[in-house]
Amino acid sequence: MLDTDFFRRWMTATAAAVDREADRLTDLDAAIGDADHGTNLQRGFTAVTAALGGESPATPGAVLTLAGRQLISTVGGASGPLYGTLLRRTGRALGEAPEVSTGQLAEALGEGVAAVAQLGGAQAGDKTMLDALLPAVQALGTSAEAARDAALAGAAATVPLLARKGRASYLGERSIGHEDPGAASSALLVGALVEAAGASGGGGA
Amino acid sequence: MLDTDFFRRWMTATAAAVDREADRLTDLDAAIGDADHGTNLQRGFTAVTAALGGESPATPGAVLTLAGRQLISTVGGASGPLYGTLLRRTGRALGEAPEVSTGQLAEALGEGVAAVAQLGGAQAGDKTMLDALLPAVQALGTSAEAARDAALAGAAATVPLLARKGRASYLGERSIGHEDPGAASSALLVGALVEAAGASGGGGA
Amino acid sequence: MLINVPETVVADGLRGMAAAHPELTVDVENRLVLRRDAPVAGKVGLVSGGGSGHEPLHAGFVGPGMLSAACPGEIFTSPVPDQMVKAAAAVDSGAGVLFVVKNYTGDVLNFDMAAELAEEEGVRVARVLVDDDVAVTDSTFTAGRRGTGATLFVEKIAGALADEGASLERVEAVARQVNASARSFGVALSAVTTPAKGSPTFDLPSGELELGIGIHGEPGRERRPMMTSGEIADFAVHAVLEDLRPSGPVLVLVNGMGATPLLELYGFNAEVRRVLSERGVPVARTLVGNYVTSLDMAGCSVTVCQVDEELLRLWDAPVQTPALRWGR
Amino acid sequence: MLINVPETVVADGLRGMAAAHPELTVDVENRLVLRRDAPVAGKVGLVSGGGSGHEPLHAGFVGPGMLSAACPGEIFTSPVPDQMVKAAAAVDSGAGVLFVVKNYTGDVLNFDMAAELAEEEGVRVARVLVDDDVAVTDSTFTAGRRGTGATLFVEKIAGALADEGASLERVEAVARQVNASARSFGVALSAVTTPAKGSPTFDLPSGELELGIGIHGEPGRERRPMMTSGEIADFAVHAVLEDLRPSGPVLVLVNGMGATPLLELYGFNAEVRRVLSERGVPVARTLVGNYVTSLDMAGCSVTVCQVDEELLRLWDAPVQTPALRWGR
Ligand SMILES: Nc1ncnc2c1ncn2[C@@H]1O[C@H](COP(=O)(O)OP(=O)(O)O)[C@@H](O)[C@H]1O
Ligand SMILES: Nc1ncnc2c1ncn2[C@@H]1O[C@H](COP(=O)(O)OP(=O)(O)O)[C@@H](O)[C@H]1O
Ligand SMILES: [Mg+2]
Ligand SMILES: [Mg+2]
Ligand SMILES: [Mg+2]
Ligand SMILES: [Mg+2]
Repeated sequence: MLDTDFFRRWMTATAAAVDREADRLTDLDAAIGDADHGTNLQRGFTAVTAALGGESPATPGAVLTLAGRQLISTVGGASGPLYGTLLRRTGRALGEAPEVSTGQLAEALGEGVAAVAQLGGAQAGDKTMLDALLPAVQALGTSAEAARDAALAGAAATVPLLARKGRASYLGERSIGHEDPGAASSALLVGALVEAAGASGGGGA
Repeated sequence: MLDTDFFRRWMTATAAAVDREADRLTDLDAAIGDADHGTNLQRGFTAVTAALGGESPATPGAVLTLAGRQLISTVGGASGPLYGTLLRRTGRALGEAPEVSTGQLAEALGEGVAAVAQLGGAQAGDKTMLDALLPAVQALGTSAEAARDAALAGAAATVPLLARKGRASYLGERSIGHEDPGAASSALLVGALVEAAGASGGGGA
Repeated sequence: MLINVPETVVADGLRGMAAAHPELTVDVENRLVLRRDAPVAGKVGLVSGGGSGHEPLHAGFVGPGMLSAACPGEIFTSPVPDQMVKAAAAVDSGAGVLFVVKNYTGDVLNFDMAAELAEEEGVRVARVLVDDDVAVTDSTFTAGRRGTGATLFVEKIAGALADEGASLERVEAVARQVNASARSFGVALSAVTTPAKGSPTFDLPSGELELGIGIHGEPGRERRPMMTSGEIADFAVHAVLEDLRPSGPVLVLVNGMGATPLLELYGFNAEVRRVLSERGVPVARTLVGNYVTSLDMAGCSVTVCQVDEELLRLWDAPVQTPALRWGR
Repeated sequence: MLINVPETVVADGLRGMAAAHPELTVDVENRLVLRRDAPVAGKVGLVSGGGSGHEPLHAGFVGPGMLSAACPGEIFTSPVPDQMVKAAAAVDSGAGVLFVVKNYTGDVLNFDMAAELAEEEGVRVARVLVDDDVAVTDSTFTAGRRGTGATLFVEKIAGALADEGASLERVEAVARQVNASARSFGVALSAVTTPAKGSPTFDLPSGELELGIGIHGEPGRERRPMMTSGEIADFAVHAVLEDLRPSGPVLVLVNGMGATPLLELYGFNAEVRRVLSERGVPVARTLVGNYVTSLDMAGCSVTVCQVDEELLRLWDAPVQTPALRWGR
């Protein structure tokens, strides 16, 4: 079972991964967007880490809704509301339970991802974060590792796509040949699940 | 003796030399000024050539005063009034004579150069056009070739000088190590005397 | 770059605005720029905002006759809902608030969230989307046309109507009308360097240009060898007129992207005017300058807005902001 | 560059000004920009001019409350006497004309020739030299200090007094007072590319800056590794205050050289204000923007001008020009 501390670790590991990869995310965004995705998420997850340090949310759900609120209040851009909604909706779906199973997380994350799809109006194949998140949710039924690999594969698979949502869509054909920055950061978020599980010494989420 | 046509050829040869060397003059001005000396003189001598084509000044003096007026009306910058004054004063000093001797030209040019010194307040060694013009006037007593060589030597000798007049003076020590663009263009003007003499088939001015 | 560190660029800019403009209320902490006299009794509040780096848009358009408040985000990043909610609360006199939103996914999502929250707090909110950039195909397969130069026309004209005491519905309607009557096209002669990235967002050799750029340093639709000012005017105005066929007089904005000399913009305006008159479009008013910028990008955009008598009257109405000022 | 060919840049710009500003008389052939209502009966005429490439200076400052006429030269090249003589004749109502001349050899020589010619034609001409740039040592061994940002203060304040109907002597005196009370210092973060040359006038690697530059693309006195906005403000304001020790309130111009984003200029203004307040200098008014530019140069300058009540009143007086507009 995944306890509150696991979810804190998930967020901290995501923040660390975003810090590490911020320049790469920004460079990806420079190619088909506006060169701010890395700094956007860095600002957001720094705020998440600070909030988790200051407040002590008591449940997995509370950790994620707090994190989601922080992202909405500090990121801005397209990714702020989208990632904020992802975490808030996932957190809300987890309810008040003090511990949740991997299956419950997979289901809740599915609701979160559906909310992202609804808010942004994007579908699979539109070259957005959904292209990493949707396969990750499917694979999370198996394991965190499988989810991570699915997210990475999904992100890599955005390279040949023509963007239909977000800034990259302005480029038309010129959006082809670049990885979507949001898909790349989603792979970091999902990959952090593995690190969070590893850090507890346990055998995966 | 130098007739009216000689003075027309002098101006045309100067215009051709300025056209040929415009980029070099502008580059010299870029280093210690504002990168316009070549285009300034090109504009001016194009107007001089056009005016000489349109009007038919009857005397050597009239050719130079017409040319000087054109420079004043079309060049602007520091070099417009200075070169304009040089030619107008030289022309005025030549009076109404239909032909003049080399000696008379040397004397008249001396008056023109003195007027430039008075107008601009510069002295020999201040790193201006005077550093080419003053030695040229001296040497013109000997021959046009000697004047050209003196002007070229004078221009080259401005390289190590610290500028005390014009824009280059703003640079202080950083003006050292560059040839003064106005001295370089004065060497072209004086050198054109040799061409004007050569073009008539005669043996020098 | 003339900055301290990338992280404080927006806050530093707001501190500098506060110092220069005592006639405005600048809330550096909450990232708000407000009319000093807000809320004005009975007046609809006009709130806009978006990523920073487009100055004077939007903060430079706050004041009598134009915006009630602006919410600056990080560089090229939509502001967050908290800012807009605070702005709405600060400027609402009870007559309601119009959000002027440039059509970018980020701006739309954040302003929508803010609208929901503000309405929960009892503020009546309407929203107008600005989407004037004809370089983007407006279809369900894109995020839709971008909001660029027309924003200035929308904010000026809706602001004038709001200052006359018109209802939220009427202010919203005129804002929509202006947006529907306006189209833009932009060209870049150089890429943008954002403080955070520190190097150009794309690589544009000096002998080439990008056609159909936005205002966020994104590349355009097409790259071409350098064109003359006249050729660019032909291309841009024709692109605009393909989408907008004005039957009457128009407002023209010849806008610099930030690093193009004003002298060149005026020269470009001469060419824009030539093309418009070749096409038989009469120009009622022209504005030339750097108004909707993209940091240090060299380039320009043209916005054409068809106006009727009422819109022209509202355009001419007095305005007192840092960047646009006339009448009284 | 957004141009047709280098040869027509100035003429194209004037055609574009004519199209955008029907409230001005733009004489493209003679290169003059005039107040439409000139000559104004009983009013002293104010004529300025200089090389182009510094826009909005000077043509953007023509209008009620400021200049009567501007004479634009070629890029970075003083205009010719013919222009100034025509301008003087066009704006003289019999009350005389003041030439506002930036202290550059070319401007001085051409305006002096023009003054002589205009006086021969019966126009009473006075002249004020603007020489505010502290980066240049003012000695008989240089051309003297350059005229830069203070030109805006001189033109605005003398223009306001002229509009009140003051005599040529009084307008000249106030112009001299403003110049004597003002000092500037400028910094370049990039070199200039002129249309004629087509490449940067000097080579400035992106991690370095030039201190003490003028407005004609000439290099400065000193090159240094890049400094922060705060460090530049310290350096520039201290340089200014070394030469000017204001005992009372000052006007501040935080001026962009053309390609520096307005956001960065505002951030720089915050630092300038900090330094001034550390030095105990109270700021009465601040203007931030691209006013005295150098084509596409990135960088900025600071001008500080000490004012008494009368100068402040004249600064605040209404002005209606393309680039400066307030009051009525
Ligand atoms: N409508 C959308 N639905 C889902 N994801 C989207 C949508 N629009 C943009 N995104 C994601 O957001 C990412 C860009 O985020 P970011 O750069 O932070 O915001 P912005 O585009 O506002 O600068 C894109 O790479 C894409 O994955
Ligand atoms: N006071 C002066 N006396 C003599 N020559 C001068 C003086 N000032 C400038 N010059 C000459 O003018 C040249 C510059 O001319 P130009 O570049 O056309 O004008 P500007 O300096 O106005 O751009 C200098 O190289 C110098 O030779
Ligand atoms: Mg982005
Ligand atoms: Mg020069
Ligand atoms: Mg963004
Ligand atoms: Mg010059």
